[in-house]
Amino acid sequence: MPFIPHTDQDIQKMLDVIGVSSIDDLFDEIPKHLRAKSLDGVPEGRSEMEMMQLMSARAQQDAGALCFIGAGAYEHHIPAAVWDIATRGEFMTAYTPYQAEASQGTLQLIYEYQSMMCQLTAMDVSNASLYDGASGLAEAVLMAIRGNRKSKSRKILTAASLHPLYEKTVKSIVTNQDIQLETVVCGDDLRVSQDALAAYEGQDYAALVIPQPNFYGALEDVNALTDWAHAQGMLVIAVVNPTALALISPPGEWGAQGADIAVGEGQPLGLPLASGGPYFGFICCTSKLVRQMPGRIIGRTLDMDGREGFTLTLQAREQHIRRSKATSNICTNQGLAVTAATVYMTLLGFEGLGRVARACHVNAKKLAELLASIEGVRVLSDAAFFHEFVVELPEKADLVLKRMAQASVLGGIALSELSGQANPNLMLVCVTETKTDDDLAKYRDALETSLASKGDVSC
Amino acid sequence: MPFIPHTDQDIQKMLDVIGVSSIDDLFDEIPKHLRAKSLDGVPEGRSEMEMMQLMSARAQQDAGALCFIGAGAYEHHIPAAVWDIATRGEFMTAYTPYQAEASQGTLQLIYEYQSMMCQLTAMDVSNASLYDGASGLAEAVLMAIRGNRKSKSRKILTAASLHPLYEKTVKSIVTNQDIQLETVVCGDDLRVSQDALAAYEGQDYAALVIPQPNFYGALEDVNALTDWAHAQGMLVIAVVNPTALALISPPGEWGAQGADIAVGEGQPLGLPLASGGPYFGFICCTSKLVRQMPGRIIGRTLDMDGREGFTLTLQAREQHIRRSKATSNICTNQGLAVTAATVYMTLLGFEGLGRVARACHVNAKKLAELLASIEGVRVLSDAAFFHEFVVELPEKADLVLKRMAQASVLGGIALSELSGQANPNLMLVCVTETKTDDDLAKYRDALETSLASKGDVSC
Amino acid sequence: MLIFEKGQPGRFATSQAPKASGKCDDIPAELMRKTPAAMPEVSELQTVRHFTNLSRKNFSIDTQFYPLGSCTMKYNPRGAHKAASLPGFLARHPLAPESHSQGYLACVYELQEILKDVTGMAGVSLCPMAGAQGEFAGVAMIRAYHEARQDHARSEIIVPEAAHGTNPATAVMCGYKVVEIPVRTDGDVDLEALQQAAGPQTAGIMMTNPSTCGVFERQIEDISRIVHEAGGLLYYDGANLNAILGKVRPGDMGFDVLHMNLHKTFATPHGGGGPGSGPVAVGERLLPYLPTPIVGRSDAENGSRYHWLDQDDLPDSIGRLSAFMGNAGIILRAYVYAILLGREGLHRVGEFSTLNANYMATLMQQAGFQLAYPERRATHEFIVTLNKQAKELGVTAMDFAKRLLDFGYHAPTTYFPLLVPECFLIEPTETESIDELEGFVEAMIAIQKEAESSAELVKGAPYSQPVKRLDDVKAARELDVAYQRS
Amino acid sequence: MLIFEKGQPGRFATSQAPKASGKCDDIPAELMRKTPAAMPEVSELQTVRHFTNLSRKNFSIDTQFYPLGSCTMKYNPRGAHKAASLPGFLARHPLAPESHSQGYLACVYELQEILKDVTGMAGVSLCPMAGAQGEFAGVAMIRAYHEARQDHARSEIIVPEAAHGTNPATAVMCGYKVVEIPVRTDGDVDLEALQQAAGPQTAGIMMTNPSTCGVFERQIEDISRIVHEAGGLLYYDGANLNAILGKVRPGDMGFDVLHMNLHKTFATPHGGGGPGSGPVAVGERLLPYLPTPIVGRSDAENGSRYHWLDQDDLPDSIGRLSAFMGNAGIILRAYVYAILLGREGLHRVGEFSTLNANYMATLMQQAGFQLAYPERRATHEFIVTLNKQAKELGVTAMDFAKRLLDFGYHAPTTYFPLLVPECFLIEPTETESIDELEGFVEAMIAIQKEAESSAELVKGAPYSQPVKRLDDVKAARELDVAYQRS
Ligand SMILES: Cc1ncc(COP(=O)(O)O)c(C=O)c1O
Ligand SMILES: Cc1ncc(COP(=O)(O)O)c(C=O)c1O
Repeated sequence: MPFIPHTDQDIQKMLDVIGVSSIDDLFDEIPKHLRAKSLDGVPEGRSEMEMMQLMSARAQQDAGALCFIGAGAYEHHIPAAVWDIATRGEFMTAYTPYQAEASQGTLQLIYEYQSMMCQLTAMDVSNASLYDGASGLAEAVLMAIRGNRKSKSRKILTAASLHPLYEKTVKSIVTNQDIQLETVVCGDDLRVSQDALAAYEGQDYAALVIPQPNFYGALEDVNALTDWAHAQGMLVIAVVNPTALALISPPGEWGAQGADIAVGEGQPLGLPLASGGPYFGFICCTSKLVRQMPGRIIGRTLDMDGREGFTLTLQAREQHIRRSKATSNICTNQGLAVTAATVYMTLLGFEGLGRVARACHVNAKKLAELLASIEGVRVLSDAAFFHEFVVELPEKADLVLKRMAQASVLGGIALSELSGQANPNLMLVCVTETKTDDDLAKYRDALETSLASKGDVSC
Repeated sequence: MPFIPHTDQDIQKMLDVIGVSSIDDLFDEIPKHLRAKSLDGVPEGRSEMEMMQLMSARAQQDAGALCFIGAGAYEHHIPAAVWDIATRGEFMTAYTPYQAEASQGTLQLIYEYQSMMCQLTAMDVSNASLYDGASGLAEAVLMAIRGNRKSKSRKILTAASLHPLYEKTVKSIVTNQDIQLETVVCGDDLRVSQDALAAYEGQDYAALVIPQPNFYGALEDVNALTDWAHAQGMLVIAVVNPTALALISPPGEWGAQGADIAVGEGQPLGLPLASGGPYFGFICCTSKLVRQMPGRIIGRTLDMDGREGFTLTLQAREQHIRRSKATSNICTNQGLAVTAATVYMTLLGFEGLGRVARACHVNAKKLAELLASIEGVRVLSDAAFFHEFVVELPEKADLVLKRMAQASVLGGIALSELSGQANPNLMLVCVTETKTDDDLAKYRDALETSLASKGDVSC
Repeated sequence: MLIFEKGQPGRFATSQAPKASGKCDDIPAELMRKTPAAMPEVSELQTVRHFTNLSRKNFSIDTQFYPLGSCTMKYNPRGAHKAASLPGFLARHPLAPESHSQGYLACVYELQEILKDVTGMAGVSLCPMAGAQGEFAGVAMIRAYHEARQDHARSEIIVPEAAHGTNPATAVMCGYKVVEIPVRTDGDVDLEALQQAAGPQTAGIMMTNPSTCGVFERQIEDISRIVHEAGGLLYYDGANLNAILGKVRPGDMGFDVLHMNLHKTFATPHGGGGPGSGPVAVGERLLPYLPTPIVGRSDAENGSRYHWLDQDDLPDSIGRLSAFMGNAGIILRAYVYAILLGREGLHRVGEFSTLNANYMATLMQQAGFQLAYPERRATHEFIVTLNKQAKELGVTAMDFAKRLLDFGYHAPTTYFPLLVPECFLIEPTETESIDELEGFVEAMIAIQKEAESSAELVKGAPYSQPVKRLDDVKAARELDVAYQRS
Repeated sequence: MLIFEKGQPGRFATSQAPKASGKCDDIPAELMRKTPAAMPEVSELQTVRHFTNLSRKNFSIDTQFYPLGSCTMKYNPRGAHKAASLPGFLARHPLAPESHSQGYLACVYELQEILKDVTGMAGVSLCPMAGAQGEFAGVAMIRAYHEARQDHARSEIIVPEAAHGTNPATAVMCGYKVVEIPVRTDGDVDLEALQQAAGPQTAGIMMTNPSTCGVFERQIEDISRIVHEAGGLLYYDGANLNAILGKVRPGDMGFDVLHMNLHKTFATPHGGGGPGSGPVAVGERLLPYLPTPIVGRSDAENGSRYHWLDQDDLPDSIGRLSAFMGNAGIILRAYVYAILLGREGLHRVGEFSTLNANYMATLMQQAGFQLAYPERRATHEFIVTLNKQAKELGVTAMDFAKRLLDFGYHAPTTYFPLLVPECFLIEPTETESIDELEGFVEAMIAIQKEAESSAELVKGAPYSQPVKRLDDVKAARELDVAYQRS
């Protein structure tokens, strides 16, 4: 019996001790007519070998393309040591560190993670993780609503340059609590329009959400936006890419006072693309807001002998203690992903992260230039961008991308598919440090060929 | 500097303490003119990312074919747990357990390994491993020469059905000590010919080497051979496949007294094909011969408090103690491979190993039948075989195999390439439990197609 | 020592970063970072050594029996991890085109089907990223259902007092008021209280069955009737599904919606706190509201093709719960687990987890420990109360828990559910052998003897861990949650 | 507890074996196994837990500073392991056709070229599976060389007394007599003794340089001259190549043949005792004798192709040393290591391993410890003698070694080389940081203090390990080398 160690003798001995004659007797409190029939929808069991044969074939089906899609998930080099360590049984098969003394490994690691995230964002406090960047933003919104003492508003202002899937996620989550999101439109430079913003002057919103870099890869003028929001009595929620923070200004240093909450997707810090997860959402805030923080927080303390140790702290915010009055319902978080990210950040250090960020930026600029040289192709990058940029094609982006995919180049995403973008010819392209000059040349060729061979593709 | 942690300050501090002004000063005892120039033959350093890109491309080049080659290295399912555990840093990055108290993990594991090998072979003693099966056989031959009290001969008799690469390896190693190998030819059933054997009756040889299954996959009549050899005053060296031992008679039970030494290739016990290594040679013997054993042996003992523990024992056989009088020069062995094999054997147990062995056998018989149904193809399997068999083709085997390889089926090896086999139309085919009925059908098709499309191939 | 306290300025694992590359002077200066972050400055070896040694300070399933009640700490097959880590799966971008996603989508689709069958429900969405998010999705669907019917008066969710904290917290996140109802001394819900609580204001009830009391709620059909008659829906918290997998299906018990904890029942590793995966399954009524995306299949002549179903296909969906599609890697692991066990193996999960729990419960009772529900069958877990020991010897459940660590066992869940004083919620799971179960009971007996003869010994435990008992009060009062470089 | 003592009859990890399959009754009964082997009978979880916990009883580079002299216990880059474990490499059969081997062969070929350059030799064979087998191959080539010239009188190999045990053992395996020559108190070989030992009976000399005394043999050119003039060849034991990598090349020092320990100098993990890889490199004279197979390259218009060179191509080869081609996986790891470091990185290996050793030696000396060769530069390792402590305090090198374990450091190599009494051979390697080096010296100072004030404490060590000092005599006398089921 796979994974069940019981021999016939074991079973007999156990039944004898319990005093029943069969395992079925143990279910005698369950009404007979409720008992399940056989599970016909489930296939027959497989050996590990058979399973691996199937899964290898499946994995192979999806493999082999060169990927220039970004849009919230980024391909970076992941040092081999990262997952070698994270998948050690002691990290991977432990659970939430409820018994602190027997979980100092996980606890110290999370404390170190929190410290690193505070450093990277220049904020005071980090929690131990949320599910992902998008749901993390929803938690940040709820925090802001609870935490803004100056405002009673249940409204939040967001930039239209926020990732559309983040916006959707936040809406699914917070509208149940009658919270509304309103959107400030973008200008031609694909950034928040100062004019549009002016229209909200003097209105009551709990917070302004500022993405940096924004969904289009462009860098918002975060200092001005932050100061503006603070002047209006809004809190500032920064949505940031952690890799970029080694290069660009961290939320804690935006404007005169810094952002109040910083959230984002942790995936770029050592997590594989892996079809979208597990990733993790990070969330940091000012000390003022710590009691509004959702999820676990680890604190440093002393043991009975005065030795340093780590433990869950401020648990009175959490559901297992406060139940209906908790700051969030989150329980299981993304622990192992955080473990990997902590090893990743440690290996790279600030210098290494900076090199990664700079290499991404330089590579992205290179490709943008290459593409701009193709006739009919326009790079819409008036503002500075980080490692993603928008390209206007002479025909529908989704068709072009399909043709490129057939040549094993995943060239980006068609903006019209993800966001409400009306122009179907726009696509969003991402380049990271993983791409060589050959790869960039291959992209250019694939695009050129694709544009040349107009006509639909079936698939 | 990759893997070198020194910062400029570190270096300066260290030089100051040592009292030199540069690192180069530390090499001042080396004659100046001997100093190396720059290493032009070595490429420039790469980052881990660049290295992985290169290596992935290289690995990909060799991947994807369905493999029916055996001949001493066998594809088996390797449970995921095996290498997950073996590659834990504590196993992988430790060395020979010279400090027993700080190496109880490795030591107990080897003791358990030794116990398992003794069980599997039905012998008394096992060492901690030799390099591989072939070099292991050379050590067994040296043991037999030293250990046979009844014979002063420096000659060894081997079956012609011994793996030709084993024979070559043994020769390269033992002829330096003026030891000679003589070969008993095989009959038409690809097994040791009883007639040929009779010719050696009454002659003085230190030992008879018996492979089981033999190179052609066939099962030798090991009981008769063992009794014959013992009657001649020869020791018996069994060369066995460990997987097969879950099904067929173990060396310790051959004939009336059992073999004296059992050696073999440990690869089938959880080690990947991996271009030929690291594998490991196992060697077991009767208690009588223990002091002739080469390599490390772990013993169980007690500590100062009477607690059970494990330590290197009988070290007076080894080079680091006995130097020129050691039983062998072996020092570093194949520790990690043994670690993996120990986990593998533990997972499968005797029942699981037996299932693997039976599945191999049943699959091999299936393919043999399928192939026999092709016109012009003859399966030369008069005697029972384990999971390998010899096929006679209507044309040269190497050409047929090349054509099959182009269809991504590695159909076996041409016997003429490996052994002195005169008949160029023979090939050796192996089937293990990893092959599905689809795979077998694919083999048959590839062979049929290959035979149909006569004509040479370039490559 | 913290990783920040090791190392030297300027040190890092140079192999891991690109060589210093081109300029970034096109970015306006005021947007650039000015102060470097004080990150660790160590070598690759120091990193590996630090975190390897940290890991060695953990208890885990791979190293110890870990009978944490309500958490299903069972063996996590290494094969599942290996399969989910195949390069083809790891490299797939979440927004990759369907042409480059058929392998992954096939797995997702098939897991959806398996979970439908296992739960007896009509539809499944794998989006939620943990149990609590599954609860959120489930209750949000209940809300969407009532709203779609213009049934706006329903403002309450009923929750038995034994419920996990996520249940009331979730109800609030969905904008509901929580009404707690008591549990009787036999572990079943107080039906009268339920009857009184249920009414036109009731949106639904959230239940775990078997409950966190470790017993099967025998009145489930009555409960279903009462709540449904009041116009509410039944939410099944599937955290305890392991107990009944293949034996009873939530759909057959009358539940309208449920979540599963794949990281529990489907054996994916808990990772020191996560990630998990909390798929939701629904009956016909709630089908339109499932969170997106979901995977659909279209069968054509040249084989099946899989595709995403998104908001466009499910316009009434409660929407997205994450940027992409939940914890994909955990979904793959659960799929692998399901196909390894197969229909015959899934049946046995419920059976043997129940056998193990009942065996342990019997042994504990025979050894003189007080079961919270002695007249009931244990399910996959059971509760022991150490109230007597606390009162008479001054040795609490906490003390027993800490002392167990010295015996090499992780402590069971302590002080939950809240209604049983000084309790241990013990869940052995089906993957533990009789040897481990007996070893644990022997340790408990030994600690009981210690408690009787030298209570201080037990109260001072643990002694064998990297630290002794920690000062939680200090941790909360003098908050130190991030290292400050001095 | 042994794995054999866990479990129950009939238990095994069922997922890992095929389902019980067809009959095998075509095999004659007398060849079938009759008595089952008493193998472990445990579940997959029990297996994982048992061996995970066993591993935790080990010291290792990944967990501790491990300054084992002559063993080069440096960081083993995880990336090398990952690259060598790519499925395409793991699945390749050693006898796969060249059409399906170009990726692997390219790596082998390039490593051959790199090693040639690094050693200054004319040819390389990667066949030998460890240092000792490399020595065997090297001396066998020396023998083949003399025999090919009909120079049959050469029957002796000269070995300095400081040599590693494998050197004399190897000479004997190649059919030679061993002649040991003394080492002077300054660590260099006694030239006069060498002059006397060398003659027409001399086949060659085996040397390590830097020697196992941790110093560079300054008279290497004289030695080369003497031995060559006598008609012998010079064998270089490359175990210490780490010390001079990129700084001096054995070929330039006059050596005719050498082996390298890839598991040391090229940073592949030591695996608890192995596997290793011991390639041999030779000068022009010995080229024809290299062990096979080797990889060759032919350059054509459509790119290079790689192919095996076997006995047919090298008819005078000493032949094969293994069934296939040595420890292929270790070769891949070494190749990866070499291309990660590159020409600029390989240079630094010798430099920084030397810097670290000299720094430690200086600190130790300043702390009052006695260096064996105080007037010499340390190379990548150095020797401390604790003879004074043994004589005056009764605390031996063994006691210091065991006590170091309690301080979290693996002991250096003890009692080797044999000519220095009570010695520690300390090799920090270049991958350790200054922090670790200083920590080790501090521990030694602390132990010295303990030895002075409470010798018994040190003599009773270790106290922190899974066992205390073990009874080696009992182990050898009452030999228990395999578990017997009772
Ligand atoms: C009964 C019960 N319900 C809900 C949950 C919440 O699940 P998760 O931790 O995956 O969010 C848990 C798990 O801790 C639980 O035990
Ligand atoms: C100086 C010296 N020579 C030779 C060897 C033998 O190498 P191996 O252990 O790889 O056989 C060693 C290693 O232990 C050594 O230190």
